[in-house]
Amino acid sequence: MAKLMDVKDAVSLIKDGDTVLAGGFYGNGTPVLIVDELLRQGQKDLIMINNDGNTVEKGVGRLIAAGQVKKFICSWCGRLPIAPKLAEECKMELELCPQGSFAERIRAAGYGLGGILTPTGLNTIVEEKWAQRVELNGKQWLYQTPLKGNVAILEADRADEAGNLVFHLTQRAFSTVMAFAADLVIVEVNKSIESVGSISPEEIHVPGILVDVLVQGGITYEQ
Amino acid sequence: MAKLMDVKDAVSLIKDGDTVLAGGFYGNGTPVLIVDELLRQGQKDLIMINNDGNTVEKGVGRLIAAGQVKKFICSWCGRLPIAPKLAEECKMELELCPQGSFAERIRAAGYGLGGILTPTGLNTIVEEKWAQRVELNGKQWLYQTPLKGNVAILEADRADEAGNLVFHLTQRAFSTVMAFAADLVIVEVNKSIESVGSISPEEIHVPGILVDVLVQGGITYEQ
Amino acid sequence: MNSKELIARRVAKEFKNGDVVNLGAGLPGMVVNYIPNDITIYLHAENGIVGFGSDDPSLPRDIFRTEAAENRVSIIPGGAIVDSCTGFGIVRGGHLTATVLGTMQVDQEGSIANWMVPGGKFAGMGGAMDLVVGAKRVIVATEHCSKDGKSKILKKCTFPLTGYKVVKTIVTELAYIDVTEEGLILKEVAPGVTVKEVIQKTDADLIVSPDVCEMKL
Amino acid sequence: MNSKELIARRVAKEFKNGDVVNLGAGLPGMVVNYIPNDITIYLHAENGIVGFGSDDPSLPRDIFRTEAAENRVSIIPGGAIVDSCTGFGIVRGGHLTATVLGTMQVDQEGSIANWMVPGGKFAGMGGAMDLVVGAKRVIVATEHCSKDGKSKILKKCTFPLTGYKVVKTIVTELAYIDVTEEGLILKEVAPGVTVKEVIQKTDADLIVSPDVCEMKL
Repeated sequence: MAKLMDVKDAVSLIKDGDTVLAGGFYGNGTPVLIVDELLRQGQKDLIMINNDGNTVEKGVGRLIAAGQVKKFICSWCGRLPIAPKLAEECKMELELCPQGSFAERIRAAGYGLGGILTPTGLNTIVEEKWAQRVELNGKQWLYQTPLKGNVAILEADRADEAGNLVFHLTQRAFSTVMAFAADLVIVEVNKSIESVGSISPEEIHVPGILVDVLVQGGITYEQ
Repeated sequence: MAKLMDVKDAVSLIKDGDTVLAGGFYGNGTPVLIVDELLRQGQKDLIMINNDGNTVEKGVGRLIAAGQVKKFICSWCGRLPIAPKLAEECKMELELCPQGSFAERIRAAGYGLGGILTPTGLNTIVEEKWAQRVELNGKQWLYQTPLKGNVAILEADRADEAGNLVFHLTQRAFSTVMAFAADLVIVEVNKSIESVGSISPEEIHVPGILVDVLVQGGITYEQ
Repeated sequence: MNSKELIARRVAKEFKNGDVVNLGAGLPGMVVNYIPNDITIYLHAENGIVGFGSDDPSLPRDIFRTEAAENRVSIIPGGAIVDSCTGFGIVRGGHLTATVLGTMQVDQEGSIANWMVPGGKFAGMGGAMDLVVGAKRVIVATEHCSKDGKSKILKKCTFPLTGYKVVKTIVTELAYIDVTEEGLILKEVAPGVTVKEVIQKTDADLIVSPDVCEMKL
Repeated sequence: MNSKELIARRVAKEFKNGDVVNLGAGLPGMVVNYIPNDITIYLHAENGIVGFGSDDPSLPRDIFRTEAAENRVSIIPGGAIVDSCTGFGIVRGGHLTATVLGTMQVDQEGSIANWMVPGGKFAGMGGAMDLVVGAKRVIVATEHCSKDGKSKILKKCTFPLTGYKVVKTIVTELAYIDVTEEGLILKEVAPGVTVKEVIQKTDADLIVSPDVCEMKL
């Protein structure tokens, strides 16, 4: 059951050193008010798990630029040259994961599975640095561990007071599985939060039982 | 892209010895006209993969009672005493799989993963008979192989001519992942099949690119 | 109050508002009748409903609005529909507050055997093996002894296991017992039942809690 | 016709109605411009659209209706939205007819290196490694040589791999080449290009098909 909170109080639940799953593809779907507030409160040594970080101006890249991130796990950071630069200077650890494996590893954490077995990344740097080759069922696979967070910060289009979430188009992306994979799930909701029961059970993308905190957001997607 | 076919022609694509993923929980969601036609055409030596088979009067149990099934993979068959009986008499092979693992194994096949790693079934008959214990990431898991079909037979509530599917309430169950896990996906659609584009892209449970054949059904759920 | 009602009443007291619970068929299913009205628990059904309630006869009959024993139900406000992968992701992922199961045997290590008698019918485990490894808390709700009077609470299960070292609590018409690393702790006895009687009727070793008290119902 | 247009036109001829295709950024993305109007292909975007088309300026701008390079697009009739797990399930599960990728290097074993230069920027593989192992067919669409005139088609890739033995077809402004167990088969040469010229400009060993012909565009 979700609790409706002020963004300040919600973000104060995030602590230095936390592992944070952040929704969003190119920063679209990364909760704006929550990231604003993280910058303001200045939590340090975060491990950020986000697909791409986007740029230093939008998305998780803002937190990286502000020096709040100890380690960044992503599939790509081509718009965020500061990330490889910080990694080279040993000021931040940078771990790369193929995008499909990235999504599945988060799901594995949230769905109580022991990790993933994938053909992706065999004979590449992924095998050398971040995965283990195993032979099962007569074939070679890369085993990768689950990616779990203490906290997930997500953005949704609609929510009801029970925490049920509906995303808008590609806002879904990684957020459906991230909601399962963190102990504390904080969601910024852009439309006005609705009363319990106002969302049809069939429309719901993430059941409310997975959501801990709702924050009323209000950004518009027409940009 | 889906092809609209007569049930007779659709079912004639299923051959003796095929491995068939059949949707449905207690036979609800198992396509009625397709099973009728399988009984009529009499395909033999099928390997049926279905959660429970339901009874000899409804669901996959009908095909088992008719002797058309060589092997039955399910999580439970408490309503179908003929299944363990045939297994005892060595007239049919019966393989059991915990229900959550059953769903994930089908998904693994459809999503191109090497199988599943789960805590479910450790130290039980599942480990003894149908799975392999592995140690990864410092923990013990059961490894189970993907469950793939030649054919999937599913029931949907709505579909458009591009094959996009929408299920009604618990009709979803295993069908969302079964649509990914077979070479040939045949779907019986209960409401009138709609023109392409009439279903909102956000409502779709299974993208049409996964569906091969649509059959116009018409059973009612109010039973 | 008969044995089953007593057990169901006692188990119902374990839940608080917002809990997500899977109730097995039979006795465990009776628990829902004793949840106070001011508490909402989300009942989880293996076929994909998260948050079901009692049947609403004013709704049209619908074969897809049934729970995992195919009883017709309603979906409560705030309830959701998921597919089987996600339904069991909720279970294994630790998002289920508790599962309540009946059993044939349970032992002092917390192992449970509730799906198959050796040489008996071979009907499958359904979702039980996922539930017992996945739920945050596994509560066994069972009559203390089988119909032939033998203790269901054993030193070691003899039937094929559903899960190994998974049970946290055992509630019977005689006792409330916690499963711990040290063994079984007898915490409560039912009204009119003595500690001695529980010990006599239990095959497993019991550690009597210094705070043992009468079960409140 | 410039080189890129020629390559895009030739690749476009590989597709038929109903195909599901992921086009990489840059040159591969140009392929869509040459798909005949009577054919519908479902373009797959890593951020979760299955079936996108060109931007429809009459629709409101929407940051969530963009493809994987953040260009605004439309969703075609019959298109669907999926989450990232399912989007890549489509890829790895063999449901993608083809992926078309540019590259820095490709070799005669079919290995491809298109994400990182040793010592260069370390920006990540994004979805490329999933695409090359998952798509039924990996088509490399690239200019034959790099800007400094060196063959991109090598005996063995020297840059970090994106995928090992995954490429099926290579299309350049000079040639159409199939990757087989036996090696690279030169099947077509571009108009005005000779087989000899292709061989000269290619570091890898080429087997000239007995049926080698001029590329039709």
